[in-house]
Amino acid sequence: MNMRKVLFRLGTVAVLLAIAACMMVIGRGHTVYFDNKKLEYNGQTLDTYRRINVFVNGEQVAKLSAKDRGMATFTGQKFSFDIEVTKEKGDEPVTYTFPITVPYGMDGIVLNLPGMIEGLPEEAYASEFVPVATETTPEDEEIVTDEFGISIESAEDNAEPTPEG
Amino acid sequence: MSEQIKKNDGTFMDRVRDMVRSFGLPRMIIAVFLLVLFIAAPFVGADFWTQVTNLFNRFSWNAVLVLAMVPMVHSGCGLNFGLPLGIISGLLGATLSIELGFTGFPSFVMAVLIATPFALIFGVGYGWLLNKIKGGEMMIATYVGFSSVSFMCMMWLLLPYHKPDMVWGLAGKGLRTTISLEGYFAGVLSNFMQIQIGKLVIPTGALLVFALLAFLMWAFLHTKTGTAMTAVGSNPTFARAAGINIDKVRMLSVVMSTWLAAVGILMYEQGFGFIQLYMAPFNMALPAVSAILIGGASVNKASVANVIIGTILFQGIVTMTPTVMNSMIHMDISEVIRIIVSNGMILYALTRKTEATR
Amino acid sequence: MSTPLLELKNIKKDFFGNQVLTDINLTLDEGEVLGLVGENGAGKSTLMKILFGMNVIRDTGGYGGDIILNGQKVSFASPFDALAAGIGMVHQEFSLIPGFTATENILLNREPQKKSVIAEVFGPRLNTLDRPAMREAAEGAIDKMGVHIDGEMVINDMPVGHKQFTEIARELSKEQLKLLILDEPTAVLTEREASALLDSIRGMSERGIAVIFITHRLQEILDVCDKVVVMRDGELVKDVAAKDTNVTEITRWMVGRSVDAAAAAEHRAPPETETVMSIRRLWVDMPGETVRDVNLDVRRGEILGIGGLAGQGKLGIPNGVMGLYQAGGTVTFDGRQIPLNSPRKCLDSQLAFVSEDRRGVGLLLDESLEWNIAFPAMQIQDKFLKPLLGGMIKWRDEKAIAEVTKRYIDELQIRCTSSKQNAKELSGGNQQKICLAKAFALEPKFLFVSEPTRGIDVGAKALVLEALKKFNRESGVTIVMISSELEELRQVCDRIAIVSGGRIAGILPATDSSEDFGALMVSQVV
Amino acid sequence: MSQNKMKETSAGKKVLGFLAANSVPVMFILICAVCIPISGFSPAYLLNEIVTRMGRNVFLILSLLIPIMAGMGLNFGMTLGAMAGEIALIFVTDWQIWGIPGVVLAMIISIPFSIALGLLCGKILNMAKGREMVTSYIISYFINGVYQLVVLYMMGSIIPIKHTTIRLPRGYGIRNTLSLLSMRQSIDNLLAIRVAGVKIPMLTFIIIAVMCLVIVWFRRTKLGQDMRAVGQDMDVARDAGINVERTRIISIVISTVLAGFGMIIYLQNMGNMPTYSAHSQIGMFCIAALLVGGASVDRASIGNVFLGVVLFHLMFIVAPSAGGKITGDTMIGEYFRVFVSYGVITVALVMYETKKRRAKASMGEQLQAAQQEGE
Repeated sequence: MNMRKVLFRLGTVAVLLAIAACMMVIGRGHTVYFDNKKLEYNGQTLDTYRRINVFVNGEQVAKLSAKDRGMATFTGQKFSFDIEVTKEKGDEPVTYTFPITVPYGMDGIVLNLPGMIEGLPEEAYASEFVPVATETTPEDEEIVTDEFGISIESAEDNAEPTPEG
Repeated sequence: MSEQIKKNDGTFMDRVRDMVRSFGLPRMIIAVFLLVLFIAAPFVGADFWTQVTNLFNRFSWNAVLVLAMVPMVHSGCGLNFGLPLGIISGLLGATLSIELGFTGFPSFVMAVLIATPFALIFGVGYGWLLNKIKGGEMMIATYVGFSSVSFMCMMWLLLPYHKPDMVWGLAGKGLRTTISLEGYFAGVLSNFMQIQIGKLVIPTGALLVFALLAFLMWAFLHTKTGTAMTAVGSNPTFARAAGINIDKVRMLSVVMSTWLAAVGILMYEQGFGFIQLYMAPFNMALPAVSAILIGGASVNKASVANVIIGTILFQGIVTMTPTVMNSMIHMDISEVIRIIVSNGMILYALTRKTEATR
Repeated sequence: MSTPLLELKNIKKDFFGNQVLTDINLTLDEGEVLGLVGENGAGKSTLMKILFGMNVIRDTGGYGGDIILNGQKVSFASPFDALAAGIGMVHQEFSLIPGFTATENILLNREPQKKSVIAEVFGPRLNTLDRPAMREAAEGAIDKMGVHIDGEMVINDMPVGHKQFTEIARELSKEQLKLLILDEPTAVLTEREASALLDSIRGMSERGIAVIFITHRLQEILDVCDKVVVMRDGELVKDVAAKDTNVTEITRWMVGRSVDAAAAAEHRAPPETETVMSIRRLWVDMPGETVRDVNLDVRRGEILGIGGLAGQGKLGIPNGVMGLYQAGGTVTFDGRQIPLNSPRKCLDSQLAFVSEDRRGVGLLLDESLEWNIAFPAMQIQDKFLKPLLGGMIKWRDEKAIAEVTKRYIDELQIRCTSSKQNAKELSGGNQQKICLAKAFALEPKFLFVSEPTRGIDVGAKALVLEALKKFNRESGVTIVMISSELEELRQVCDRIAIVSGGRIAGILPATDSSEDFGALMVSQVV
Repeated sequence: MSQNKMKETSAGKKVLGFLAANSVPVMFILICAVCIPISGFSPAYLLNEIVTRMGRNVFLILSLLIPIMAGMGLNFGMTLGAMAGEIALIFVTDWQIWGIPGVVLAMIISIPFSIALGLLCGKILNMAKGREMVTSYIISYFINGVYQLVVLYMMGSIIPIKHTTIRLPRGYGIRNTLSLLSMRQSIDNLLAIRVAGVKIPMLTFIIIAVMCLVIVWFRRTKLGQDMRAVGQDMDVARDAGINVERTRIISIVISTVLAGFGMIIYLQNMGNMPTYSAHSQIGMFCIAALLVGGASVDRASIGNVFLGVVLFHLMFIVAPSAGGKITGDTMIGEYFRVFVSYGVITVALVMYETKKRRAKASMGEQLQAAQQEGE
């Protein structure tokens, strides 16, 4: 009986851990940046395209002119998107579908679309996105509150004020 | 001869052990911690005498607020978490005194005088309530304090104050959150007979006022009524059987506590130099409560000595940790230490079995 | 002959050297109903506590002798062991959850449950209760009892009697129950309920459940029991078949003592003085000691004893007069009426009271002896105070307090390290002496002393009684002494009033025979 | 005729009795009735707000029910659960787990923290029987200090925090506000439906409904029964063989875990987390809401929770605007609602204590009556 109980408990913990692990995989968020930029690879220079429309699940997420960067987010490791490429003005748009896999540890990935369209190897068109130091701080973002915290926090700060110099 | 010394040693050791026991472990730890801070201070570049001056100042601001705990603890009403009620009386006194145009030292005296009737009225109401809910005083006191503070928040806005020094410049009405006391009673006590020896500055006037109040409290506890108050706190049934009107004694203690809180906040403001309104009195009770507990008081026993020791220890930690700890580990964790120490001390007192049975 | 269900052999018990049970032997067969009678303090409760494995017994050093159940020697570590072995007990105080129904109470912590998957993980406490099965089990127990109560009724809404029956049903619902101890179950019942209970006891006996029935209503014992066991002073004095005896005889065994003559020997003639206090139509709401309609006259200079069984209201009288519990009626002292419910007014009229509740009412446990002794006199009569500033301030006069304390410490031989010692560090006897000193320091004209010898050792007892006597004789103070121990009252008092059922059942000179007192004690028991 | 009159008076008495027993909700209905027209908000707006706030707060308030059942009063220590939830959210944010998986993961991570804190709180409360409320109130302050120590000083220095975006510029400690944009309203938006312009977060309501069912079921379990028994009379329960201390601890642990979940649901709705103040007032407001719903210190039902959320938040929404319209200063209304929150808790505590004392004093009247009858 006791053994049974222990087993059941361990089972429950295992199930919870399994769910947690599962969540960690399927919920892992990544940001994909799409670049319509010039790419130099092995001495080869790829030019930008006039317009690239990026679709994820049939929804347009970016409309890129030359030298533009677009962005989409997704969760999980596998990600697939469609692009509609217009080489020059007046050309018929060509559609491609790209499935990509983002490494777990990578938060953001930059994809050079011209490189992808040309079918270059992965290390050529994909690179990790490194946030620049001057990123918007959370303080700048809109803060939604429940008005619950009404000036009471400031009271806490005031509880033991330091003499002003 | 040598035997005699030995004997003395023995009793001395016993006394130390007794002291430790009656002092309680947490208090010892805090005292030792403070001692270490003081010793460490010079090594990390903090000036010893500046530290001591700081401590003196802090002590003179806060000691009366801590003293306000004593009467209610004595009468068995527990720790006065409703201190903000008294503080509000003090704030009313201070603001009204300024509004009426008093300046300098008279403004302090007037503040005390004006605060007194408020403290009496609030104290009577508060005491009446606490007499109706014997046994649940502390929780209700807390919320009486909170309610009164938030009620007064509305009042500070609505009451017809006009003094330009105090109201919002644009609207011309509604008190500011912080009012400078420059020209009013900032430092009127601290600067009185101030002694300066090198870097050490002693706010003699303020200390003397505290000493006077502390003496009066000590004396009160030695009178017939004071004795009755202690007995009510120690065993209310005994006191009732001895013909004491418990409700009356408790009421008196609450009124005393409220008045002392009013005077206490005025002392604090004259040292600090500012009046803080609105939510400021909100958490003023907890530091005072933990200070007296650190000084060796329990939920139903407290003395003037507890007040003095407790205020020194508590304020010592408040002043010393930022300077010393910061230079030592380069982290400003003084605020966190203060929260943990003060609330931990209150928790310790609340969970003590011997003190829980009354 | 088959082995008896229960056999007690040479049961002995002392509380810190105070012998409360000596060599108790008794046997009980299956289905037998045993009536256990005796005065308060005779040792009945202690015996039952031993039998039921209560913690108090083990905490105070265990007991001597053997308990043999079904031919096997047992020793219960806790009441739960006793329950497992088939012994059930219904205590005087209700042990019921007020907001639960009778059914829930009957099956408290033994509820039938339905298995659920979640319970496999988080333990069996997450099984849901099987309400229909609970109802069935409770009804079974109620049927067994033979008295009908509503299983779905909440305890709070029940009349007292039904609460009692709920408790009994709870014991009966335990399958293994072989022996049921009923400690004064009829005390709270109406006459009809009581007779229903007696019927149910007979029913249990027919089912083979043995019953130990403790009561002060002797007729009930004769009605329902197979045998009667009488205890007195921790000894088993009589063990007879119920049919061979009668109420008078039992009463005599209960109170009769061989030392009768010696105790009454040094009595003076009761003083024939005028009435100093007269109590009319007094009621007192003291929990467990309700006073209903008491009329009593106390003569100047006498020592009046008030005796009676526990719970009959003798303690309520002084507590009510002195204003410690809510009371009504009139009390006249020295020709003036004393307002009730105001301790201060009583003390101002120079009445004083030594409470039976030493630790709760009598002492400031956390303060010094000096404070304890001087406090009431200081507060009431402004003694031990120094006027300062022309009487504006009444300063405590530590020197005078220390002096008076020293005097009483010597006079009453109080054992302490110093007069500054805290009251809680003293032994019971010395604490009692402090309480007396406190009252003496008031220099009262009239003194109530309630249970002055409860829980103190023999030496201190004699000293306390002697001190009271001396106080009465030398200062001419009228004393009313309340005690559960009749013999003690007879040693000290001039007259003794017996309280029964919250009323005065009669007042007799202390020299009257024990039997007469005994008869009064049980006359109106509720 | 006279009989008729008697009936009337008894009916009147009943109404009065009902009003007296539910004075707090009635008072709030009156406040709302006065303030709503003055505030000038449209019913659609109010309804929308109420539905949102219900989804946001109900789960948190439900966590208070179990300790009340176990006789431990209002669990001011639910703040501990809130802190556990916040710590879990910090980790999940740092690990970049988004959306519903992030919420679920945060809940799972919060469990061990909640259990540990709940055990601590329960143990301490067992040492302070009879003054549970004030003790749990101080515990919440105490643990708040520990929380600050961990989050402000240890996270990033001892506890690895990878992303600089959530760290303070100095390198350790978490920023004052943590953006939860990646999981903002992820539960609320899934299965959400719109009825007449009011967004109803179905999934949140389903979770709440399941929780209510769990509580109803819990009341019927052995453990629930034991808790009720312990809550009403500890000594009797102990005599019956119930492990009183353990039962009390379990009730606090359950409450803490639920509060952790509740806090996560609350914060995912808000979309950002004030790291050091999100929990500080949450206990007070939840308790106030519960009491407004007609609960008392020793009795609370699921109905009280819902009624309380509706009334309390109605007051909360309309008070600033109504106050502004009356006095010309919106701050008045804001202070007013804070005052009302504290006031309602004070009143509830006072009523509870006086009721406890009144119950003791009825016997004397009976005796007096008996004597008068005899005359």
